[in-house]
Amino acid sequence: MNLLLLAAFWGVLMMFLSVLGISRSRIRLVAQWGMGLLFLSTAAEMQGFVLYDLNAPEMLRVDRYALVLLAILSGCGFLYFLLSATDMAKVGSDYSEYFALIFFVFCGFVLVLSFTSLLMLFLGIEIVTIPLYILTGADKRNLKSNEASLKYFLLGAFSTGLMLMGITMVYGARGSFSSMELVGASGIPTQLLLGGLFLMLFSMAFKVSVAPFHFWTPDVYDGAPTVFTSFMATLVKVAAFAGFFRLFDHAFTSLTPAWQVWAGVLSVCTLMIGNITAVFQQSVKRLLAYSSIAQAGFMMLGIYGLGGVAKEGMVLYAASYSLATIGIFAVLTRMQDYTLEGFNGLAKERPWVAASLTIFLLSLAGIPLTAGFLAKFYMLQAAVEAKYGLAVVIVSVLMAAVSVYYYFRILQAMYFRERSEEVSFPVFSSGFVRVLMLLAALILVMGVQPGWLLRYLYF
Amino acid sequence: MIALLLVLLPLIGGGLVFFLPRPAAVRPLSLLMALSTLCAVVLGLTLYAGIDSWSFDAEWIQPLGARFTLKGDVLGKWMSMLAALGSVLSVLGSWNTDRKKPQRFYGLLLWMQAGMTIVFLSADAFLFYFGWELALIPAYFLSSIWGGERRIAVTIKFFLYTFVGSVLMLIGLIYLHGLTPDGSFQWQAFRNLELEESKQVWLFWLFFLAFAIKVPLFPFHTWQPDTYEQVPTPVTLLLSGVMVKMGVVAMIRWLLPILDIGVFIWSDVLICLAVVGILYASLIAIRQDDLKRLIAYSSIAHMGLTVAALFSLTGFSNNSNVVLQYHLIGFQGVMLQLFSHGVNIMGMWLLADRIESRFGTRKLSELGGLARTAPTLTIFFVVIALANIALPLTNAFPGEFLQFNAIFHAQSPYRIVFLIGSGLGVILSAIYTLNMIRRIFYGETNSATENGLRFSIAEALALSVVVGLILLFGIYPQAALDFTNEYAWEYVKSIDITRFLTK
Amino acid sequence: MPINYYLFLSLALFSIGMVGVLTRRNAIIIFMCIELMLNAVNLLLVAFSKMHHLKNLAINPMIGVDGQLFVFFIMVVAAAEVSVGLAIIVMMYRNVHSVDIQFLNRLKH
Amino acid sequence: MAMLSFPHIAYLIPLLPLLGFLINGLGRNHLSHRAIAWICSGVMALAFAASGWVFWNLPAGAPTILTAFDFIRVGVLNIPFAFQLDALSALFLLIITGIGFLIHVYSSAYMHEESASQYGRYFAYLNLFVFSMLLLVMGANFVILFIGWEGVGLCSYLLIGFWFRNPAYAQAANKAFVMNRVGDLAFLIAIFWLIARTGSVNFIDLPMALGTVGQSAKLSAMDITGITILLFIGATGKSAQIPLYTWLPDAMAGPTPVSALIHAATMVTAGIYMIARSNLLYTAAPLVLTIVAVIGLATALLAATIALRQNDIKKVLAYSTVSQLGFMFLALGSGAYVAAVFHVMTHAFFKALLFLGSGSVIHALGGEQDIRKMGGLKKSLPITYWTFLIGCLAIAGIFPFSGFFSKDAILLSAFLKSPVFYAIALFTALLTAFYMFRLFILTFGGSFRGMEEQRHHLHESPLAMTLPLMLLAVLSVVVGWIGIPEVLMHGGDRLAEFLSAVIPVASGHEVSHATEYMLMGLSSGLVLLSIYVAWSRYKQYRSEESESSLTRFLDNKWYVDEAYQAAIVQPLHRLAGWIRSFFEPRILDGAVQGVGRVVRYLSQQIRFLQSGQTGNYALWMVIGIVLILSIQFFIRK
Repeated sequence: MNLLLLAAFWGVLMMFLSVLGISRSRIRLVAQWGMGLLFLSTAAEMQGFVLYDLNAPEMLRVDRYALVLLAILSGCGFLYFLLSATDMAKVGSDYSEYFALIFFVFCGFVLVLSFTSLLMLFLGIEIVTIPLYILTGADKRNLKSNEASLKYFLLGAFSTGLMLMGITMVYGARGSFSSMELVGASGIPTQLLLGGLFLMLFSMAFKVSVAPFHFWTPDVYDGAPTVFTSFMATLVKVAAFAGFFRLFDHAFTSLTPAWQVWAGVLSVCTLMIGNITAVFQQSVKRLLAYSSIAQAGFMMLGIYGLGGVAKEGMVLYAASYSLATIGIFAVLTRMQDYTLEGFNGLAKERPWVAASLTIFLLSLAGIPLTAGFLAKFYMLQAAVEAKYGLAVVIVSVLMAAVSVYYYFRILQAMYFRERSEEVSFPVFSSGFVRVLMLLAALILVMGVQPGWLLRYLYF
Repeated sequence: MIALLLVLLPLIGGGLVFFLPRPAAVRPLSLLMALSTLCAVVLGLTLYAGIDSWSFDAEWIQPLGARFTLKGDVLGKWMSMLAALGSVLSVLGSWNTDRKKPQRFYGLLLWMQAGMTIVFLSADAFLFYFGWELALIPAYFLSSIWGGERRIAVTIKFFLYTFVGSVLMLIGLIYLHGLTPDGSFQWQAFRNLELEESKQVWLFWLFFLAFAIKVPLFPFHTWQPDTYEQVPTPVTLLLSGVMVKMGVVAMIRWLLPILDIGVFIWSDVLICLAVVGILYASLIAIRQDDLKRLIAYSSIAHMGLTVAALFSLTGFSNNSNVVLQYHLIGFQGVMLQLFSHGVNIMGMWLLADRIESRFGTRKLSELGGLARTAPTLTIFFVVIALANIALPLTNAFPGEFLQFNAIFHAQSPYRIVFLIGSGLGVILSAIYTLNMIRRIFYGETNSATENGLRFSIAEALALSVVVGLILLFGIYPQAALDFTNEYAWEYVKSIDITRFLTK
Repeated sequence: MPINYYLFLSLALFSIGMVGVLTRRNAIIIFMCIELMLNAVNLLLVAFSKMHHLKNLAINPMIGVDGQLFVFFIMVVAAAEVSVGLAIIVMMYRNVHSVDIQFLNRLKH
Repeated sequence: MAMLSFPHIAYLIPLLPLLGFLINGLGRNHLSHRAIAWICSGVMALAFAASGWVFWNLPAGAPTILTAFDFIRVGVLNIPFAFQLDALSALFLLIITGIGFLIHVYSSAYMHEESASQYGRYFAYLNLFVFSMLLLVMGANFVILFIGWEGVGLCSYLLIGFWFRNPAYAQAANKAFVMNRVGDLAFLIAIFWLIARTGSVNFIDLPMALGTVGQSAKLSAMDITGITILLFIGATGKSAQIPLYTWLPDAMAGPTPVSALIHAATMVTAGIYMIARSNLLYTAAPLVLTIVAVIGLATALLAATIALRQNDIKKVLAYSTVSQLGFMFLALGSGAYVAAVFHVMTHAFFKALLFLGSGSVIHALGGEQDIRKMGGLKKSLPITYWTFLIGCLAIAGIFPFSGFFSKDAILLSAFLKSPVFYAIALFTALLTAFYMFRLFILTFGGSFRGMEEQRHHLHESPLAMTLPLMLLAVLSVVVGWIGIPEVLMHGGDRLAEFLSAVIPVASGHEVSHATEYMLMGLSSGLVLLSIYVAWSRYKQYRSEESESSLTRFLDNKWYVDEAYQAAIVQPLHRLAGWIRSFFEPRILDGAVQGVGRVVRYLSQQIRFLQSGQTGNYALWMVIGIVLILSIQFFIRK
């Protein structure tokens, strides 16, 4: 709950800062401090230090799962600010508003992660998405940015409609919005309930860009300003998934047989479309967009498998995927040329950046020693026991092999090719590089000792 | 303690070398590291031979139940010795060749060794998989940064091919892990599963593909010649000398004892594959003009024989001591050949590298007459090449001799066919080896070869070590056999599937 | 009056909205269709809340109120969306002098 | 005292040549010609002395087994690195070291033109060969025998290709090794079979395996037949019998002394030795014996016919060797192992003599080997002339030269086996006499047909070469007298009784003395006749003889090489080429690459789903929804 209060407060604060018209560097500092504070407060809450205990268990309940994920999100958000806050200035003039919106999004995260009522879920999702529409279109002069935001908005609103219809049907069948009372609901579910369930499944699938509801993703990620793409592709997606998982883990356990297979089917479709389409991409930004779809496919395995292992996997995946993707996007933002050729010969001139990028890519590809491997490992383990699990798992590892192919194209560009004359690499400040290496180190540590993170799930 | 040392020395040493400021000190330091690992092995074999000094166990990833367990059984000791030897040889062999960024090169090389050592020693499936990949990643970078002109396409093929195999194995591991009562990855836990036939039949393939690709076995070998052709030779040396053995070791430790029924059901198919592979690879080698590719194919053929022998060991002994005795004979052959082939092929690569770097070509058709201009090279080459085709009094002879016995005793209706088929390999190997010798060393010299080559001390040292081992295990193989005998006996008893009948 | 009538009506409205989204090219109209979907939801919610309220009147008179509450939230959120959405559309119009979504194809493949 | 040091001296026999090999191999760049020659011949002389000592002090009765160390001991399988000394091996030791010594001496002069390092290399190989040959005959079990077997094969490969700059020679060397490998494979399989059944490869365990000593036999009749056939195939490789004989004539590419030592006296007789060693097995497999006899006879005849038309002096000798080896196998096949060994012995001497003689001729003519360009050498090379004549008489089997006795023994055994065999064998013997004297007359008789400057350089060879010639000449006369048949002299057949410990005297059905006399007379008479024919035909030889289809057929050696090329080598080569250039890259690797290509193609196509049209996106979503819901609610249930 600490995070909710602080985030709301800081969002308002940032808005006022813009009015006061103080220098950008100050604004940035405030934002970064704020985000750091969010992280610390969440960490403190884990140790039992609560600023204000909102006693509404039928609306929100902040359990360990929510706390750990919030800590991860705010931590990643902090690193994200450290790396990319300066780049936001390039997007447009409303510097501090961007921060404000991001803080508001964090408020949404809290709701999404700790809801016990479908109402809160709905509100949370909306609080997360509406600022994103704005951020996507933040680059006003840029047609691509406009187009992206409009597409995102239309489709987003559409899926909101679906979700509401789903919630309503569930409500009609159950007579309550609580996502807890549905636990262990026995007996044959009425068609109404099932229909509502499926509509919610679809709309959540849309939010986390699972095929065939993923079509907005590449365009939006591609069109939005890269800094914000990085935010959407990582934290937002992770949070949405966490909510997705929370909903289906709590709410519909008794209906599992009805939807589980579909979750499997969706994840297989997502893996195939995401990975296979990514192979052909030339622009790294768009490639990452597709790769994020592919990763969503893998996270979907967690929802397909459910259970404790899946929960841990979700946490691990949230951390590893966010860290790696934030790092890559942070570098990508500063590159002149977003195509693969733009990365040619990076290793020679910026060895440390290239080295950390390598670790990020390896992690995304799921190579051992990196957190990405363990995350995928957990997901596979969760899925393999489920119905038809083996087939799904085999497809997914084959697709993982495909993903290795396109991730390694970036590696090859960086290490094995010569820089083309016209492109010149940006100068990375030593601080930036250090943070980047910190991310890489975190990924490696989690890859060897995930226990240090996971043990916070249990007390 | 020793086991941990064997993993840590190259790991840390690799790190040191990797971040070494001055290139000048790189080779001595990495040689020192490799040598110290070798010394550690030797110590482990002599003074601290006890199992407690060879086993290490620590909590690792509790949520998964994965532990950091190293257990140096005789197989592990034997192969980690090969790994240490391999890195020593590859450092020595590349002593005089200059590379850009030598720190990175040798650092990665040592890490590769660390990975392979983990594979050889780990008694925990998860750790095993870790090492399996840890050995692969440095190999990939080594190959793609320092390799030949077609390196990028070739190495990605190599990486993807092996990666697909290993992820399939990963699924198998996860599945078994799910079946274990205490949710552990320990070898013993897997071993105790005693799965029913219906499961083993398909589980087998998940593991087998990974190993078969690594070995590589006949239809899955196409990555190998390209890779060996493109990869810098010190790496090839480790790849073919040691890494390839990972596949066989994995079969020995993770396939036969755990999925023994599955193995037995498919053994005919597998031996058949292996034998076809022997003939197939040998035939290609006969028509091969590229020295490196030729060696690569010969290696495929020889590993094929080893695998065929290995899979001939499965079956029902009905507790008859005699059958087990013959399985013992065959398995001893496999153990011996694992080491011998490693040594021989490493020697071959050392020489191939020297020839290429000196005369600027790998094409047999562009060489010739070296016997007159480079007698020392000739002697080394002929000795090692003949050892490679298992001439008596060289180290490969006892190994292959015993392996043929194993095939002869395979519990398969086609064992005579298998025996003759693999035997024809002996003839074909003679053909291609002699052709190779004839075309490189005999005949008239040409502009390239008329001024011969001489070896630096380091190279001469490396080669003498190889030849020394060839003669040692050729004339007195009993030394090796005694070392492995007890383990082998326990092993053949453990993979006997008669116990399933009695259940 | 049985609940099914409401159900069918609002589902019909919802579907009409959906079809509109699929068929129309004008961003504004599409957005209105979405609004139509939302309102269909509102209608259904109110109907359901009434139903549950009547059903459990004896046990707990408060049951079903939350449905009505939800409607207000939906309206608020919809309003928020409208404000943002219209802003985006206007921005679009400034740049390309059209709100036809078929011209939105710079981003593809 | 003597017995005490017996093992040490026995060990010395193989170790001495090994020592020589090491010294020359390592020091070949530093030693002078003289030093090299002395060292090698010295170690050979010592080895000969040692073997002589062993021969005389050979403990009677059971063979002496000297176990050096365990070579391979796994479970039931125990293969000691052990030597077996009995009559048979002792006899071979004498032959090998003796002839080996002479040929070393001969070579020291013959190879003198070579540079010091080549000279050293040559002698190193030669010593290594002797070492392996000694391993072969001293080995106490099949594996050690096989080690020597492969070793001599290797040395023969190295020595045939000694002048490696000539590609043809190198090719011949390869051919020899590969054809031997074919035989070796059969040999190996035989060993595996033996191991599989008896778990032992020691010679002394053979009786037990056969169950002759009390307990039941471990080997079934089937086993014995299989093993013996495989062993025999191995022998055909090493001893140049049909179908694996074609390497031997090509092997003449090596230096002449090598041909004398390896391809006439010692290595090629290894097959006979091996079969004689395992005579117990063969006696138990009558069918196989017949096969051996038939093959031997066929080879003898075939080679003899080819030899009729050869013009290269060494080729003639080579084919005659093949033919003589055929005789030996005939003897083995007829169960007369002693006769075979006897002929091995005599043949070793007179064939070595002939080869060395031809070497001296070639030496004198500066490398000329074509007998059509020789003739009239009697005056200029008297010693060579006389010794060569003795050799020819010996091989033709004229009383009292050694060849007479051994060949007579073989003919007799053939006669006992079947008159038909006898007839063919006799005919072959006549052919032998004919072509040998054709060779002799063309070389020494008539007038010189070579070039002028050759005529001027004609000279008798140095003492180092002629001395061995003379010694061998003497030996090839007298050595036959240790096996005088019963009829001519009571107890004259000392060889048989000497070998009786190893080779039990076959209590075959005896023939009456009258028949035996008759056979001897017949053969001798006909041989003399054929010599006369040869003499009368070739004494005034001018130029090419008449061509006919038959002669052309013989000139081309029955087209056997061509047949092998067409039937085996070419198809294999083509198959390999097809695999290498089509199957591997297209099919196997093609499949692998194909997967990649498919993925890339799919990716290219699937991309277009991303049309950029918001409407389409919504449509896809709705399609997904409708699909899933309808399946869920109407199909699944």
